[in-house]
Amino acid sequence: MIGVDDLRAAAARLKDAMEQEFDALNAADGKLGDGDLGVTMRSGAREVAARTDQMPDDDFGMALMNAAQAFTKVSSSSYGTLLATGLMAAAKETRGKASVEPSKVAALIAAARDKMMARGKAELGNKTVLDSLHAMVGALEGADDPAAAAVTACRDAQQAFRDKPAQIGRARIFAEKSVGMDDPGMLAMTRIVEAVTGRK
Amino acid sequence: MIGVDDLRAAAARLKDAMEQEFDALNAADGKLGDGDLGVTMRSGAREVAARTDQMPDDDFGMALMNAAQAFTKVSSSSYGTLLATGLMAAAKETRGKASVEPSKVAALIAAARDKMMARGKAELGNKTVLDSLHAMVGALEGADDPAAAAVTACRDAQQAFRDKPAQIGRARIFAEKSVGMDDPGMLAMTRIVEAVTGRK
Amino acid sequence: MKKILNDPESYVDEMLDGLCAAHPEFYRLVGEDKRAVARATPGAEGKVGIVTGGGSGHLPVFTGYVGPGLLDACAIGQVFASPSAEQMADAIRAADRGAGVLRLYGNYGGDVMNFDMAGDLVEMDDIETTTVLLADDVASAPPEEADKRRGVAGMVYAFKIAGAAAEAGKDLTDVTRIAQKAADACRSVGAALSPCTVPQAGKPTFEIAEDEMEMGMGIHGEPGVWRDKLKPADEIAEEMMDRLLADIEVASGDRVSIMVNSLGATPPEELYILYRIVKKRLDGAGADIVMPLVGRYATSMEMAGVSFTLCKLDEELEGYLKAPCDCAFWTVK
Amino acid sequence: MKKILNDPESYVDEMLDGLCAAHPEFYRLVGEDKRAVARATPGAEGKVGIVTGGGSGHLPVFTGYVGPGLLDACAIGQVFASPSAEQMADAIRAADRGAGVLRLYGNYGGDVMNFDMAGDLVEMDDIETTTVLLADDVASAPPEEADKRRGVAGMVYAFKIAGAAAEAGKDLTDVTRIAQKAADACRSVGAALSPCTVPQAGKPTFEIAEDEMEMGMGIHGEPGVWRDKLKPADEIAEEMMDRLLADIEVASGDRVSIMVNSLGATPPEELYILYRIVKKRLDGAGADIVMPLVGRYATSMEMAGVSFTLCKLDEELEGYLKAPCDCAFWTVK
Ligand SMILES: Nc1ncnc2c1ncn2[C@@H]1O[C@H](COP(=O)(O)OP(=O)(O)O)[C@@H](O)[C@H]1O
Ligand SMILES: Nc1ncnc2c1ncn2[C@@H]1O[C@H](COP(=O)(O)OP(=O)(O)O)[C@@H](O)[C@H]1O
Ligand SMILES: [Mg+2]
Ligand SMILES: [Mg+2]
Ligand SMILES: [Mg+2]
Ligand SMILES: [Mg+2]
Repeated sequence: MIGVDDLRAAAARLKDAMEQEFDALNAADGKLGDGDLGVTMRSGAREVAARTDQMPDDDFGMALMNAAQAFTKVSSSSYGTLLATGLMAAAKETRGKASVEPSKVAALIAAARDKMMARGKAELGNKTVLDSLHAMVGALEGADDPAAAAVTACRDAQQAFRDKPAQIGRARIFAEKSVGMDDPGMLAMTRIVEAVTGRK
Repeated sequence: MIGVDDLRAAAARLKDAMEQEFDALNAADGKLGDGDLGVTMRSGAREVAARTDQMPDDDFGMALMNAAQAFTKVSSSSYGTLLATGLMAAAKETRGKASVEPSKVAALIAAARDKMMARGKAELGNKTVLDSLHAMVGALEGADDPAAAAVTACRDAQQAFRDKPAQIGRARIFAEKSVGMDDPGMLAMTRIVEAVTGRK
Repeated sequence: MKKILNDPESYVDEMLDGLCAAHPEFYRLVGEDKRAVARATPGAEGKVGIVTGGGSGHLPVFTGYVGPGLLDACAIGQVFASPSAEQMADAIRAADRGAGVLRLYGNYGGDVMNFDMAGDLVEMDDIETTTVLLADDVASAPPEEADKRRGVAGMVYAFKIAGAAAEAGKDLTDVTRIAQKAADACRSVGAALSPCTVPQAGKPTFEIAEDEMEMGMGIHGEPGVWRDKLKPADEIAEEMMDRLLADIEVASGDRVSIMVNSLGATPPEELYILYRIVKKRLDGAGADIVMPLVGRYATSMEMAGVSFTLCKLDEELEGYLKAPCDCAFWTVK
Repeated sequence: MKKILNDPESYVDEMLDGLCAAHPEFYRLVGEDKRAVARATPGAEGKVGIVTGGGSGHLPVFTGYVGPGLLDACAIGQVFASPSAEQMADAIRAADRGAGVLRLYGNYGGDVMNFDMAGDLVEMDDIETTTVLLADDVASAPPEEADKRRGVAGMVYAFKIAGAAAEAGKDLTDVTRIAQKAADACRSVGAALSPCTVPQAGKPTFEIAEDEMEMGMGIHGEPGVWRDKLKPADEIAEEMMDRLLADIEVASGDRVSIMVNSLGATPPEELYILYRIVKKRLDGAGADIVMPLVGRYATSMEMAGVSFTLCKLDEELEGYLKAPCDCAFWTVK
């Protein structure tokens, strides 16, 4: 079972990772967009880590909601808003529960993916963070080592989409230039999943 | 006697001289002011020359008025406006007369000087074109060769004031820097008098 | 280009403090973060509210247009960055006079997601909301993908027209319909000559040579349709009018308004030089020009460049365009 | 800084054509040279006329302020160059409604001589004229030589106040007295960050390093009091206020208006950051701020920088400052 303490530990690892990835994520976003993805992730992760004290021990959903609000508060870029949306969706599914079974994680990511899709009006296959989430949902189905499966799914998706053109957001206007480049949001999701699972 | 035809010939010489002095006068004015004195004099002299046909043969005053209007029309900088003012003053004194005695020229320049003083609210000794005119008035008094005397007076005044600070117009704010430099308006008057008298 | 500021982090907060201090008769800061501006004197009870929001650095857009006959409230982000959903919710709550609130803003990804989320947040307060997006920049996507276009200066017409409709007592459905009609009636195109500097970034938004211009560039430096040598004013104006008139039909007898807008540093002298050609082209098409707007209506701080916005009017839109309004940047009597 | 223009020689004529084409309800070109702008609808018969004039490149100054409650006519020269006496005479004739005309303009050598000459010219038309000069720039000469100071943005207050007095039916003596009182009540100081380019000259009016500013510089690039590294906004504002308050006494209970003016490229965001300190200083002196003006009221095309103008009011001046006026650049309701 995954509990609120696990969430707190994951938040701490996420913060450390995002401090480290600050420049790399900004640079990846700067190639096609406005270069703020490192800013988004670092300030969001810092705020989440700063609030872990306020996460209620007995409500995993409220704890996730707490993390979502951290992102809405400090990072209102596309990515920050999408992450908050996804976290809220997962929070809704787990409200009132003290912990979550590992086998339910795929369903939580699927819920996040769907709400983020509705929020951002992008489709699967558009070369966005949605494709990373979608790959994880598939890979977690019956996986022996869910953490490893999630990390691999993110990395593979990132690579699989590398040579496709961007179809959404700021990068869309540079669609041709984007071929051969990682989508910064997919790259960030790989780093996030590596950090929260502790599998680097 | 100096007649309207003499004025026409002088206007032609003035135009030629001012075409030549264009850069030099701009440069002299540019050191302390806005660098437009060559522009002022060339456009003014061109306009005067273009209008000599319209000068009435029998009215020296009206002919001078014609020259004054040429300056008000095309050059509304300080110098152009002052010259027009001086020409109008001389025009008033000679209205209705077909020609002017050489011995009366000093009085005409004095009239111009006084009106220009009233117009520009500067004083004698302020290192301006007024000091050139004032020097000419003195030098013409009983001169054997009035043309030569006028040219010499202008040159001498220019030199005598070179090491004094400017006290009027744009150059005033650069008063210290102006020490050792010719006042551009005095320089221009030297060139004007050289041209109209034909004594270079 | 040099900037007058203190700590870049506090640029927006200090700007808002100064704005409200200078014009307390128009503006009032609201919300926990003080990142929403509301009318100093709220609209009448039962009036439909209109909110907008977006990044800072575009004054008078967005904040400046809060005022009678215009907007009710506005959420403001850092320079060129979306405000948060919570800040937008603050603005929506401040705008609500019990008759629902129209969210009226430009089509930028972050803004759209946050305003949608803000709508979810205020649902809990029982505030009904609708949305109209400006997507008027013809250079940002072809007509087939018109819904993907960026929103630029056309929003000024939409603020004015929707604001007047709300002031006239129209209900939320009607105000939304009229705002959508105004948004659909606008086409814009811009040309940039020099960049601006986002305080927190500290460097110019893009680079461009001393003798170049970029046609169709966006207000944050998004790429345009071509970059080439700076052309004479009349040629620039002709091409910009070509692009607008290729995208929306203007026929003899049509009534249109046109905005000739400076992106910031370009002085009004140059706007008026351009206006000669704008008028010539519209006269040539047989259109009647109504209330032309020449000035700085939607800017990118000290960016040099211009945009043209054409707004095709029908009787309803024209009436609301001409109705009175008041704010620190624009008064229509 | 890049400019949008055609032939530099025709910059001013094209600008005036565009201005009058865009705002025919306000402006009308008059005179043989078409270098005087008069109200589209002349003031009432028997109203005192007010004219101004000066070089182009300062919009809204000078031409923009022709309109009801403001000026009656204006003569316009090339960029930064005096109009001719004949053009000024055209403006005076257009302004005359049979009750005499006040010449109200800035203290620059060429302008003064030409306006004096213009006065002589219209004497023949039996038009009585008076003169009030603005000499508000405290950085341009010490208090002992206050009459040698340049006229800068203070003229906007003088236009507004004198314009309202004339509209109220005051006679020439009274309008002149009130205009002189307004001129005497104004003190200005400017700081420049970057130059502008005079179209006919084709090169910047002055050079200044990327990290420098010049305190007290004139609007045509005339030298100021010091040049040094660019300072934080609050320090700039403090020093500018120091200089103003050293030149005119502001005591507790005094009523003052203050203008925080962009010289062109500096965006309103930065003006509002400065305004915080302006207000703090005036609050600190115990003064009441009346109708602060924050924006672009007197510019030098695309120059970057700011000026502050303090206008100390008595009851008479305050009344006229708040009176209605209208033009394409400024509406007071
Ligand atoms: N509408 C959308 N739907 C899904 N993902 C999106 C959307 N827009 C952007 N993204 C993701 O967010 C990433 C960019 O995030 P961010 O830098 O915050 O954008 P911006 O700075 O333009 O607001 C993209 O790489 C993409 O993965
Ligand atoms: N008030 C004045 N009285 C007399 N002469 C003056 C006055 N102002 C300027 N001058 C003369 O005019 C010259 C400058 O003329 P000009 O370049 O036309 O001035 P500006 O360009 O500043 O209008 C000076 O060198 C001086 O001789
Ligand atoms: Mg980004
Ligand atoms: Mg962003
Ligand atoms: Mg000069
Ligand atoms: Mg000059």
